[in-house]
Amino acid sequence: MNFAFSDDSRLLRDQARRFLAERCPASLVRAALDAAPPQAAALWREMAGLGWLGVGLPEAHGGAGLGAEALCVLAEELGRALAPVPFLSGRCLAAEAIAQCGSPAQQAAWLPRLAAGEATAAFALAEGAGDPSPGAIRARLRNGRIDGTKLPVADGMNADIAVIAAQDADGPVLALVDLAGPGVERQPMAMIDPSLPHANVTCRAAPAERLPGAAGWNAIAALLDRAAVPAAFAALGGASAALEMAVAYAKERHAFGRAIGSFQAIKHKLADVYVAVELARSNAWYACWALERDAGALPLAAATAKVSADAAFFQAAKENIQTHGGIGFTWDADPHLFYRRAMLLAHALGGPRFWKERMMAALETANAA
Amino acid sequence: MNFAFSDDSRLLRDQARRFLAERCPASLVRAALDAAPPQAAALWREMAGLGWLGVGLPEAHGGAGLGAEALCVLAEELGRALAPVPFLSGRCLAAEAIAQCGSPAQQAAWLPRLAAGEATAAFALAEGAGDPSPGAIRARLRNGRIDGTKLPVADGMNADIAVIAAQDADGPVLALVDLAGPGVERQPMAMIDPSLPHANVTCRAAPAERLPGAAGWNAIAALLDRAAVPAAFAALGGASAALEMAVAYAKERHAFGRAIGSFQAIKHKLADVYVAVELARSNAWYACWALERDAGALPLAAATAKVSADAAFFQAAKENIQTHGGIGFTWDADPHLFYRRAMLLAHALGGPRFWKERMMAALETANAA
Amino acid sequence: MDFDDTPDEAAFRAEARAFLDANRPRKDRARAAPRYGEVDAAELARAKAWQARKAAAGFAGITWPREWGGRGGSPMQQIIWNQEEAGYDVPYDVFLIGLGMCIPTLMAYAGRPVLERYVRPALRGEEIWCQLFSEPAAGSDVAGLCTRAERNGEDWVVNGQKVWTSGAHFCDFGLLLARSDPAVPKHAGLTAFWIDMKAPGVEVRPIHQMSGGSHFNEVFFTDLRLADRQRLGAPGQGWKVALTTLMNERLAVGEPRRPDIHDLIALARAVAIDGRPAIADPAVRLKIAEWWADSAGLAYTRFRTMTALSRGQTPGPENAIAKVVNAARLQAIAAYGMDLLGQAGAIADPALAPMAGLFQDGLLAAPGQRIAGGTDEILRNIIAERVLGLPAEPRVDKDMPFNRHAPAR
Amino acid sequence: MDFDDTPDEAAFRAEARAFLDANRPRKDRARAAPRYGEVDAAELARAKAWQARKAAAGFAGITWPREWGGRGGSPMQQIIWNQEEAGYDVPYDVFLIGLGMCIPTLMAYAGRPVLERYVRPALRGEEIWCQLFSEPAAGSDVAGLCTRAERNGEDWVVNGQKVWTSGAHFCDFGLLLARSDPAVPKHAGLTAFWIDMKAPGVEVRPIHQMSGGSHFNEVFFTDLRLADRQRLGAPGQGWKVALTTLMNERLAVGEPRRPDIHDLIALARAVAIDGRPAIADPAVRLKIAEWWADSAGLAYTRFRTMTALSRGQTPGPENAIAKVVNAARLQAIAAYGMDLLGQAGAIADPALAPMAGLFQDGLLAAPGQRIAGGTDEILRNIIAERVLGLPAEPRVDKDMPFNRHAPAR
Repeated sequence: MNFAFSDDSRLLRDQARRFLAERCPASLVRAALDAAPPQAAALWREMAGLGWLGVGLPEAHGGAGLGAEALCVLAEELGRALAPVPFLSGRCLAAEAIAQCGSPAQQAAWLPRLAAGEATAAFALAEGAGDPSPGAIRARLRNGRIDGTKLPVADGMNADIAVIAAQDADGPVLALVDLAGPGVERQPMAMIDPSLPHANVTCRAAPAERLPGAAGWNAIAALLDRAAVPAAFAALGGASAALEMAVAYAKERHAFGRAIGSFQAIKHKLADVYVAVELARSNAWYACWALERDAGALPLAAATAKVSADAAFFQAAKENIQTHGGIGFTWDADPHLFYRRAMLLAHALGGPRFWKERMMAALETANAA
Repeated sequence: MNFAFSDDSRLLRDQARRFLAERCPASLVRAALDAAPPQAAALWREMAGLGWLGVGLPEAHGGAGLGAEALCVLAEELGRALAPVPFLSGRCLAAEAIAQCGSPAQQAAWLPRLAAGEATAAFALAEGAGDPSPGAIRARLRNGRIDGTKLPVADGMNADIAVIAAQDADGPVLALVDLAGPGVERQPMAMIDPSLPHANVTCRAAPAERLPGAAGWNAIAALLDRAAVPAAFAALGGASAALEMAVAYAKERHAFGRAIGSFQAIKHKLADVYVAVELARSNAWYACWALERDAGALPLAAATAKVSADAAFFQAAKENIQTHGGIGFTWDADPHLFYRRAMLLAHALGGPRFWKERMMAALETANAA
Repeated sequence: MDFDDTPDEAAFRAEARAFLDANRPRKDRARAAPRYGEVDAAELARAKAWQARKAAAGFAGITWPREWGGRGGSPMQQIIWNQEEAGYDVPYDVFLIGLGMCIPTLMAYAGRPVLERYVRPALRGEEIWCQLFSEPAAGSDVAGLCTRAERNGEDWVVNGQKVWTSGAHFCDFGLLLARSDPAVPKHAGLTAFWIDMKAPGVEVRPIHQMSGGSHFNEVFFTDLRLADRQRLGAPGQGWKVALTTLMNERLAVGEPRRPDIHDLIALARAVAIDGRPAIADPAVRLKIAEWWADSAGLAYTRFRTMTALSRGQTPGPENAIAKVVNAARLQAIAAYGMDLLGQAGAIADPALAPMAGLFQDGLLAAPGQRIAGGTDEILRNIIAERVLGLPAEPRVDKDMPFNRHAPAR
Repeated sequence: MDFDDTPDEAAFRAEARAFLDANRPRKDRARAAPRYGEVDAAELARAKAWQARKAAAGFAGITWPREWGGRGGSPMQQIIWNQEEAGYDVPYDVFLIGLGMCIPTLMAYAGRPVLERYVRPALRGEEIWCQLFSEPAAGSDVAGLCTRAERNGEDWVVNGQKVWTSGAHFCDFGLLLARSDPAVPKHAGLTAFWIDMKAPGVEVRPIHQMSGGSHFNEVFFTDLRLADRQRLGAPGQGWKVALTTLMNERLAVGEPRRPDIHDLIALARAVAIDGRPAIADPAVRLKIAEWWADSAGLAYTRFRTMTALSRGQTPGPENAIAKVVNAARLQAIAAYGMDLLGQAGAIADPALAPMAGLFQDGLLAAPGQRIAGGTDEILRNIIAERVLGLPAEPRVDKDMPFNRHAPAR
């Protein structure tokens, strides 16, 4: 048994952390709250240059030949840096959908360009309030054209194509739509974390091309499970960074003649955050292993990791603000960046209730109890 | 508006507290853990002598001519003292059932004796696991005889009669059964709080006499609502006493050169208990008012008070043990007496889930939202 | 116990309601939510106009003496007014701190000429007051403040910086706490003043909050000159004056911020889970039930406070209870409401998010509620020490001359 | 990452399993629950017999040197053994403290003759050791202990009282921490010894716990004479010795006490709500899901620890995490299980309560779990200070001579 990341993964982590400390400081995230800054686009291109966008994709299609560990390491570091780039939606949902369910032609057409950062893809499942379910998909695919409204769609304003969930005669399917093409209308929309822009995308007889491998709800659910693992790592990275920020401030800030971190109210609060983060880390690691090695264990492991990491991120983010006191509540301080991202991530693939129910369903299926 | 107890009620409270401090010390409660001590029976007789058992019952039948405020004050003080007497089951459920639903003859036959402490009555609703509901009553009343097993039945070993819930042809009803009569078998059973003894009561064609006013589930549910109010006060009293005990110990016990109550870990824990107790107190007061004045408001008020007080009592009791540290975990220290009583009370009329659901149903009915 | 009005109370309530009916529309919960944000010029004008109208009709300063423009009424009348006004759509209350905390402090410490000049205009909403206590290095530890007030002949000269000053950008006057003697222990070297916020040497800079608005400000003092008659209490007695102000803060018991439990119930009725209203889901019901129990408990605790007030008792720690419960619950309810929205939970667009983004706004406002006006931690200290009588922590800073403290960071 | 055994590990696992299969029945969760109570004479005899058999087969002290009767194996082998043994019905482990904490401390501080005499009998289960640190006035604050050890010629004489000594009533030897010099600061005046629990001057009185059993004891010393060769470490170095012992405590990472999440799932399958299994109720599912996430997180955290151990790293604060999470969750799960039983929740009769009263037993045991071996509060301090590096609280007692402290109460 060996429950630790490989040496290669640790090297990748060090490299990513150094790179992002330089190219993705908090000031860039803050700038992205107002409008996508050019540095964010530059960061995305550099990530492509480093091969990060092809991690886990087939080498034949521009992939980097690395596996789940590398994908998770990158997700965690991007989450820690709150990078304002569509890694989760573009790489872990849209490109993954094409890689898992696309035809050879679709893969050949899109994966190399996506891996190279020459195009980006969005993933459009949600249609407003409600958690993912077959019945929540009301968009329709008929005669190669999609009708329906999708929101929120991460990166929807900027992306070139979208993988869109719709109903055809047989049930839920996924289809590729050219977002710049006819019959597509997009509107930017305000999210709780504006640093990752989202759109409201309406299709009116927009030409669409099915992903042949994505027939039925189970294929879509399987994609959500796969994406939940890097999503959990992104939350874990954010949670770790928020905790570190709180600890550093608690050591430095003085009140009543002492560092505030010497008061048990702060000390025990942060100990509780640490416990939550470490449990989330262990769950995330296990899910990474399941993603790499054991498809049977994946649904339960992915849901457990997602629930655990989202809860830890929210706890770490809110107690980071609280530890900072008044300054933590200002726009110009960094703590709210984590708080916003925590809430965005917690709803990106369905909300907490969805993943807890998915965990229970998997637990009963796995007869793990 | 005047949201406070009357002067009469405050006098009664002072009197009750003094009386119980003398006649019901913790040593009596502790003795009752092993077997019902003679002092507990003496206490019950003295309570009868003080008119406490007739509080809220009609004066024509030996009642004391006092109302809901007095009943609640006594319940709170008995709860605070953890008195090992069947006030909740005997007065607030069984005698109340006879007073609310009995025929004039039944009332005349039993209420004066119950109020005088010459007889005691048990209330038998539960039949093992599960919360109160019409379907959970499987005992049957046919041709004036009851068949079925009831457990746990508070005071079931000692009581003279029992008000037993059973199904007749029309649905759930309540009936009086002579526990010393034919066809009744009783076995003592271990409860988490042995200081209030319970029994497993089996009826095999035991002669039974219907309470004519208790036809249908709603009558039984209304009795539970009425009893929930003094039950909430009993829990409130216990919670207050447990908090006071924890605060006193935290001031006295020293570690690391300081009173442990000066550490924020203890201080904030007890502040949280205080908040829970005060919210419970306010909810209990409102339920007392509803019991006295406004039957329409009672279901929501009673459920809210019960949920709030049971939760506060459990929190106060467990953190009282924690504040005491090792000594708090010993049999010979008093904190576990509160912890046991908290759990007993929280399940006596249906568990926490039952009362939360009852609260929601009342909330929707009241359209209070 | 009696929840009915006495005949006098009923008469006052009818009078209040008639005035409100004639002057304001009823509040509509279903309409756009109150946004946590700044008070713009139009809202400020509306607030001033409404205050003037209330004052003219005798509904401002209900318990204040008639001598100062008040009604000379009872605490119960004030409570009844608050209950009634809460049902109407009224402007944001920009006078709460001035009338609730600053003017009462003035009444306790200022001379008659000052009161003659300032009390009535404040009551009529013509002049607004703010409170200048907190500093960057003195938040929870207010007595650790550094702003200096130095004697200069008959005057005082003030230099330093305040922060978290609610409404300073639209305020006319303020209550200032400054350090007049750094050579004595921290609580002993403070002096209180009232100041003109428009005087030279006062600069107000709004703070951009994470929730979007700029309700709070930084206030900088550069050689601000104060006449000695602007002093409140003796030199070195400033901490005592500040405690008077902060005690009055407790009287201003507010309604819980929204989204509250009623909003959550409304949301749970509006959104669906598996094709049924969310409120039919047992897990949702359990959550609502638990929050309902706390919300009801707080509401009835307020009745207990009102009863005590109406009997002339000073209010106890109830406000600490309310704030510590409300702020944490606001955060939890807001997050849970977003959870009920599933994939749309993170949408903050008021045109797209249910109830005009009330839950998302509340989530962003909640961290401030847990901090402003006493953090969760300070409030628990207050309950533990002042109510339960638990001993204070050993203090390393309390008796040491302030200028020998390690620099606060 | 790899959860598969290496060929060597697989071979060891097969060997362990073969031995276990030949000697013990498999554990059956559905059968009567382990009761939190005392170890009676029969259970003690079974425990000793099982330990002797393990030692004879080379499965006791797997990582200990062969020289002392161990296997000389790897930490991973110890882990594999623990995993496998957990699947079988084995007696209560009365040797945990002796072999996990006391003997390792002896190995670090005692001379060869002592080790020659005591290590092997302990490993074979013939002699059991206990740890004598806590005192009535020194629980969380262990270094505040008062038991005196005074020089008397070549010997030491011990007077005082210990408390919370696990298993003292069946132990043969013990590790004692006593105050040898009250005139120096508290941590500097302690000395450690090993003692014979059957010696004159040692009296053991079981403590009746609220959970019913008597696993803990008071131990009284009246003029207990110790030879100087029973001293461990130099006089005044006792705190350092104690830290060695307590650090070894962390290695003894235990399974969560029952009822655990699996028991709750079993209960939720067995009982009904509205005619359906409770596990189908969304509110129940939500609770289980949240506890599952924590339980799984702890289980995988243990894998991280095992991996670190197998690489020769010293264990970190993982045990503090496990204990603080497990104890609170035990209490919550036990209470929730009782909630699922409705009106029958308070029945403690093992013949009537589901799963033989496991949930009710757990509820009564949980308060002890939150206290024994480090309270919730002490564990959070450890995490905050030793892991996160937050500063310690100011200590009024640390540098003052012990005999000038205010008397501990």
